[in-house]
Amino acid sequence: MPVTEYKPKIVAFCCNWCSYAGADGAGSARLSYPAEVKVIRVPCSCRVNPMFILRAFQRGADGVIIAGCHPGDCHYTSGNYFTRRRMTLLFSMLDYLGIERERTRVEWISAAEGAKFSKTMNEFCATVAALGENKRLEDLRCKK
Amino acid sequence: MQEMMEKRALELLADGTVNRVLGWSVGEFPYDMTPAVFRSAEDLKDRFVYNDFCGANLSKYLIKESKGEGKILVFLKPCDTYSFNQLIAEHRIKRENVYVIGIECYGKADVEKLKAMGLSGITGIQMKNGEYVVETVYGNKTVKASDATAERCLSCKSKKHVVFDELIGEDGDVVEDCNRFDMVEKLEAMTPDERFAFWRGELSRCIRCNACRNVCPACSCEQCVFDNPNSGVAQKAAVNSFEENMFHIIRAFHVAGRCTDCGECSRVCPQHIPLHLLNRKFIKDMNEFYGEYQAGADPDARPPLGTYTKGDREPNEGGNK
Amino acid sequence: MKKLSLAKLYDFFAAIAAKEALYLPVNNEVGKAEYKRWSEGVELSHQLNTLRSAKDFFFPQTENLMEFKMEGKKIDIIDTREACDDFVIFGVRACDAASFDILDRVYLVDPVDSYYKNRREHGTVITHACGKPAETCFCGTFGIDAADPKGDITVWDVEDGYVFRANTEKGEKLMAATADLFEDTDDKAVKAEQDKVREILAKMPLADLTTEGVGAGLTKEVFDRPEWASLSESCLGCGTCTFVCPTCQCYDIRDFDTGHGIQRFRCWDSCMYSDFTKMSAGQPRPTQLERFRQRFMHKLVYFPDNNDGVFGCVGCGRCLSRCPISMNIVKVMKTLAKGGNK
Amino acid sequence: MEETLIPYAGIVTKITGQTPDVKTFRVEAPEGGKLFEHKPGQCAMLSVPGVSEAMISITSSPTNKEYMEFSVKKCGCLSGWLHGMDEGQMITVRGPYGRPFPVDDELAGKNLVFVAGGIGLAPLRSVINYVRDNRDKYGRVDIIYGSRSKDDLVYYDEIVSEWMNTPDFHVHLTIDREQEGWDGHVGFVPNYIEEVGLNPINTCALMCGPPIMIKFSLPNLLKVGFDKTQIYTTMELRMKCGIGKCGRCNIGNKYVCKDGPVFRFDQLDELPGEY
Repeated sequence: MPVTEYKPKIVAFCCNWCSYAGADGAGSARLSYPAEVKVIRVPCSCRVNPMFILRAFQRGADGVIIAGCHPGDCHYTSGNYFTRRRMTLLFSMLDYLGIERERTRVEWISAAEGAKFSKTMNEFCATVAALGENKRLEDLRCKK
Repeated sequence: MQEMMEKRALELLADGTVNRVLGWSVGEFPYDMTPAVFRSAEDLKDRFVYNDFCGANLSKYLIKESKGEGKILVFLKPCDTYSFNQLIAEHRIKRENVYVIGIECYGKADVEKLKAMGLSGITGIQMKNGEYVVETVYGNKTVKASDATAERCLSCKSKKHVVFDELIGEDGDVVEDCNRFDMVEKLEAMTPDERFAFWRGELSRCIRCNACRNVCPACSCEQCVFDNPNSGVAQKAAVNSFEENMFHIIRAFHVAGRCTDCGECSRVCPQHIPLHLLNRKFIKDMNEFYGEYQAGADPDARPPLGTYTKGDREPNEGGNK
Repeated sequence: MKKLSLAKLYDFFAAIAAKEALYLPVNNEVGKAEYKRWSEGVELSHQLNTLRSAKDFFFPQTENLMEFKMEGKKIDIIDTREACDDFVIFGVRACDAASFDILDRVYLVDPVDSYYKNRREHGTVITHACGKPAETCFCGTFGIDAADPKGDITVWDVEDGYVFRANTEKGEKLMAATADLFEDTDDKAVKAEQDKVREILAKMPLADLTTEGVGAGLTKEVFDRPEWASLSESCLGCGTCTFVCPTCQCYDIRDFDTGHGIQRFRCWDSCMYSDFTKMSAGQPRPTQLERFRQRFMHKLVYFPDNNDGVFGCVGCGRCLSRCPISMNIVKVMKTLAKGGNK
Repeated sequence: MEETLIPYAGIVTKITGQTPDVKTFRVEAPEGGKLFEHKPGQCAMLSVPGVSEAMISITSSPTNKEYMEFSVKKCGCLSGWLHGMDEGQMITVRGPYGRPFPVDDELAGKNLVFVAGGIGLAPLRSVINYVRDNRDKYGRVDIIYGSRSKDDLVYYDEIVSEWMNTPDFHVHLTIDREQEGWDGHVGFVPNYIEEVGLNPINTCALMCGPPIMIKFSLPNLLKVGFDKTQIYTTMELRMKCGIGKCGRCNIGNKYVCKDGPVFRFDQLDELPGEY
């Protein structure tokens, strides 16, 4: 019997002005990133409400990553600075509740950094794959 | 204390400074006082009470009451003044319609602690000289008042009134070594597995009654996201562990930077979930990451989540062990 | 009446648990009693009552009703009900046992709620007479005898053991199955225990609470009482009283999209919540006054109106100790009894 | 009877736009025919899983043996969804719920007056068509129906082509404000009641419409000689279970879903004024 490799489900919230273009850049440079990464485009990384992250986990995500502009480069001047504070607190809280902190991540990826996008996603996928399925923030109703 | 408060309230009602008084009214037992609005001298004389069991934070009622006709007198304990100030900062209370009398407080009593000592059938509690003589149908028992002090008061952060129009009793100081983060630190020192087990045990008891939210002075939204049918999270189910996690994480997050750590959430939880430990985690993190901040202390201060610096720490760095 | 020696209580639990699920009050991590499933090593709580009521067993906080599979314009309806296994609840107090009768009057009248009925039929209730009532107890007001609870089997603490009395066929059957653990006894020890408890109850602060001013046929009089305004004034509109209440039976029906279907579930709801009666067309109960009044009118007037005078409260006292602002049915009843002819 | 709260699936075979914000949905069982039988005035719980569930009155007459109809005004969650869907869509239906109009008892042999405003005609239409199909069992019929404008009159075509041509049927239409192309009566329903000249003897009135219309129509009906025991109305409250258990539609000792929605006005007087 062939052992099917465990593929984690990853949700990536990508800022429209940088990381989303970075994903494009990765594509045009023929740099691959795992198919398990589902990209959701947001107007700014600071659009990501903590509830989005929790709901992603509820709906079966094993890892959630937010990718935004480098601090100082926000299209809206300061959005990502607020993202940074919010996510710092949220991730710390998830950790405090005993939920693996490696499942959540924030990365700053500019439109020019296709390679970084690809590398980040590959690394994040590998990290989450090593953790296995999300069991601590799951909603059994959503499991098949 | 009660006499002084009642006397002053009667004076202010009589001279027209205020037309209502927000205080506590007598209960069935010595420990179950209900917050109440008194509109006449007769009513005050009839029902007004103040004792060690008057723990409720009255500031939340002012959101509604301060919008009423005329000025209202309110009695605030030191910790309540922080909530009041925070609500002022958020423009939820009309300051000019409230007359605040700060009342000194050396810690409130928690009847649950008396009951946990096995005291039942309580018919009276005589309070004097740091002792409670608890009269029950099963006999009387004398307990040290300090043994019945509410958990939240044992780590009181401040005996100072940050806002008042006048004081009854002494104003105190901010308590520097209040140890209020001890339990948070203890949890942080645990392994993730232990922390997970701890919170699962606690949060799984949640019955989603919304008492924590409704009593919280920081939860002053006109419509809560959890009541909004269009939010996608307006589920009332208490199942499957996810719903409770979601509710409590998001609630704590929504009040982060605005929570004054008054402890009402844990006081009212019918399931005795230590909800304040979630809020305190945020407070502790914000203190460590962004500098000391006490919500409500200064209504003009920028809340940590409403500002930033260019060199803030990165989310991936982690805080716990 | 049969007697079980102190030492044999856990043998009795084991004998039941060998055949069906047994639930009993157990002290939880914060030292409060809650119902848990018994297994070897689990200890019976000696507290007067559980934080949550026993209604969960028949009317759980959340339960799935059905599922839908949606495909294009097509809807498949899937009945997800499963056969309920027999179970036993041990240690139910007189008040909670009486609450089952009240729930029955809602859920077992035509049209019968099949979800509730299913569980009710499979559950055996063993009640435990109260030995040490609390000041918040007022079951006597509603004619409930804490010293002689109903249920399929009643158990009394006596000096050197427990006395059991089967009240129903279900109870007889259960006792017959464990007959070898019991010895015959008379009712002397029970009578003594009952006398003791009734004497204590008479001394309780709420012993003289009456239903004066409320009851069947008083809708108009009570509804229009001006006191509702001050009574409801400090109500926070949370659902604590309704959720800890053994007789509150309102529910909501909601859908949850699982990503692979729609689950329709019902969950407890509270008339204290602002969205309870909210419609797109309007809100008949716009302020907490109306919502607060509804809860007490329902328990003290409407319910008796429809149920031969039986009140929708059993005096368990949970709301007295759990309400965040200590407003409760006792304060309401006393206020309504005062100057009732206004 | 046991109730499981489990609905039937029905197919919406026809959607008719009545007014700019009211559509009528024809529902049939997947194998054809009606999902269940009902009596005039009864309601059913319509639902689209994942959207919402709502109590809607059955507007078709029980004498219609082929299908059921529901007229829905677009105002909330479910109604919005229904208005956006296409024919052929399945929805779920459970019922029938509530007490009907007493068409075979108290109303039998009587003259009937129907007073309706806006979408309030929907539950009455079931009775009206039942009366038309059992014409010999009832006397003179007066229908006073008003709406904001001509476009807001539901079932307008049916009223004109069928109701107006039924023997001894007297239809009085009115709209709130003058409108081009309208040569009928202009004015509010309550006032129109006084103008049309009703004879209360051996007559029952059935009324349904917005609360404000009911509020002002009742005194006018009383003024022209009706007694509260002759006037019926149907009520609306938020409902969830439909079987008098979930507690939502509780008013006084009544549950609107089970003991209503049809009430006689003298019965309403016994309930607290909370609707």
